[in-house]
Amino acid sequence: MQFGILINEGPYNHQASDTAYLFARAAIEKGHTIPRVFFYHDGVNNSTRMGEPPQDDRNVTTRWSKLAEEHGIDLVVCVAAALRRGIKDELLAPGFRISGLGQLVEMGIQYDRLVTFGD
Amino acid sequence: MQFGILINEGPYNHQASDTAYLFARAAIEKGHTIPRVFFYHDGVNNSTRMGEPPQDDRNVTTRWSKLAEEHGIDLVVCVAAALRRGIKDELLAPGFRISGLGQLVEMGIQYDRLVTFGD
Amino acid sequence: MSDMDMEDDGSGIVKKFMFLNRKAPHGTVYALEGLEVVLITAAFDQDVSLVFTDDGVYQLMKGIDTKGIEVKDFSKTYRALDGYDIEKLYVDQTSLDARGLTEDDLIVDVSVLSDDEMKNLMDEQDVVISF
Amino acid sequence: MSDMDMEDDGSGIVKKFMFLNRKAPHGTVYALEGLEVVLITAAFDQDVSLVFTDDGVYQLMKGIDTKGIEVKDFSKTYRALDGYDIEKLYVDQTSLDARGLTEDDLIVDVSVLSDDEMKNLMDEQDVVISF
Amino acid sequence: MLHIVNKSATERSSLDSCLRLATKGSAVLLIEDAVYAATKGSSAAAKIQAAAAGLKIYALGPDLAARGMAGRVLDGVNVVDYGGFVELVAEHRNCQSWL
Amino acid sequence: MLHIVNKSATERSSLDSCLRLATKGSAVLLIEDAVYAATKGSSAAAKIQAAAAGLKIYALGPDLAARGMAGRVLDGVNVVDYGGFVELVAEHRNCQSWL
Repeated sequence: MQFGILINEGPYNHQASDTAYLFARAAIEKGHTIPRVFFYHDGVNNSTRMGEPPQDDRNVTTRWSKLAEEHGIDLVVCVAAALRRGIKDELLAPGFRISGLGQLVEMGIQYDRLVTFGD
Repeated sequence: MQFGILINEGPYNHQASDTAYLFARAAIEKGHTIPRVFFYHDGVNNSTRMGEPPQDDRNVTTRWSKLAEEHGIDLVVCVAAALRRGIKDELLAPGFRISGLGQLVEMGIQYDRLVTFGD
Repeated sequence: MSDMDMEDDGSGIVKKFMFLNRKAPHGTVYALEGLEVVLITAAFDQDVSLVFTDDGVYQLMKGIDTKGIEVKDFSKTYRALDGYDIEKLYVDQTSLDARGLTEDDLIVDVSVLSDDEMKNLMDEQDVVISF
Repeated sequence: MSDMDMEDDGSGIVKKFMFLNRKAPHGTVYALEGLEVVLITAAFDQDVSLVFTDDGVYQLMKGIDTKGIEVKDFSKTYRALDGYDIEKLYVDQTSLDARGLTEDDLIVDVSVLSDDEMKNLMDEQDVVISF
Repeated sequence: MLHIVNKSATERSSLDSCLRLATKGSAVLLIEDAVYAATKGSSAAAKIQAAAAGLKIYALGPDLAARGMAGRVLDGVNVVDYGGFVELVAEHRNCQSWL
Repeated sequence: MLHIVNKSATERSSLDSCLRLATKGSAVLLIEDAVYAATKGSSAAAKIQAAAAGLKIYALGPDLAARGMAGRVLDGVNVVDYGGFVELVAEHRNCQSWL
């Protein structure tokens, strides 16, 4: 099956992005595909490559970049939410791109399931 | 009186920073001083100069910078929270600086009141 | 990168999308930013239902005046939804009752649903996006 | 920029600081990041009270194992608080009761307070920081 | 002591916690989404009115207006503006935000 | 339909809303801070047990373990891992997150 994932909260402050990541990894392990993850509201803050969490903690952004590279996941950051919050192209970690909400709607139309993670 | 302000949430997603700003402005109008505002947790996201909210909306960061310049307010961003979330010196709007949590404790010790705004 | 230009994903599929608004306006951004995806979904010619439940019903209050908190008043957008072919607006009676509100307090015409009607509406959706 | 070097703000003032933990661990970052300011405040030789109420009492559960959610287990930090001269740990009975918990379920020794004792403790503080 | 509550009482339990632990004679200021609790017909109205016997209850006017609730405030609730919020903080020796 | 709840039932009202509007026979998955509701002695336990008569209740094991709650799960609640979460999403035609 094709699963779309929508993430509405930033990294660290809420568990949403962690749960979404572990869900995505488990879905791939079971043979499903995650063609795209969409980052909306404060979720856009997952995309900055500037984050440096403590050495003994996970790096939420790096983890998404790596999973995306290994499994061809399109990581899309909402342009309107990103502009408001200061997420720009030059700050993006590998695998992330900024685009419109149409990309989210397409996920709902084309994929078998859409699962939302947030606060 | 000297009031300290602690902001624990980022701009736009929560009203916390807006309320804190309007409180600070009212305090100054009444003759009190706000020597320092401390940004903690997702509150560090208030400090980026990269944000571009829609023309018909307020710019939360610019508003803090302006108030700080006019009234000599020290805008301090928690270093540990900022590192985790990718807020770096080169991204800071005018008037913001990154420093340690000791700056927050000092506010509690030295000022007459400490008011927290968050989620 | 204008969303409005991409009105068709080429598939011709029409799905039932429900947007479930459960948060009060202004305290958090969900009501405001959520409206954006509702408008885009309608532009994709999908079957859109906009539902207000729990504190979400507060989004539709008449007489909102945001000058004092210096944020944008987006409540007028709800009245413009017709123009985007978004006509299915629902509110649940239980949420209105718990807040001492009636349909007359709301800025737009809505269908008021019982809990059972809400359940049925939700179950028949293909995609539910909730804030 | 190490906080620990700045143990004295030079004023010699000692104030009563209460940190009020009301959130469960892991779902949000407040429990983890909040611990940092508690440690720094003690390093400034202030009179620190650490209070757990509502879902905050869940922070002190024994038997926490975070491997499955791949985040840091910081619950051992509570046991190290002694070493930072943080000895005033309080939990309220009402919050324990509502969650079916007793002192035996907690990872550290705490004083269990009634609502009236909580009220008095809160009122006598100079600074209350809440998460 | 001044207690500050900013969350909707129909969504979160923070108002209940505040009312449980506020000493008689304290002030409680409702701001942001918490102002709904101070309005007629809200399911929290009864709690607020019962609490008003022992506590001074305030609500932030600009937040009420921004939510279309300016004309629905319960009797016994004092409406203040941001200047009044500042005065409440100044008048009380300490304050506590129930986030 | 699969209903997903991620907030503590002692802090927020989202579990109540979910249980009010979930059709008989639906599945409810508790994740993140919502897993506390599935534990013995919690004030939400009675609600969950009453709901289990008409709904299938699941709780995410890794979230229970991370909260020291692995040994306290209510009878009638099915514990799943992330793989089980994926299967629940796949098995149900649609899903709804009560944020």
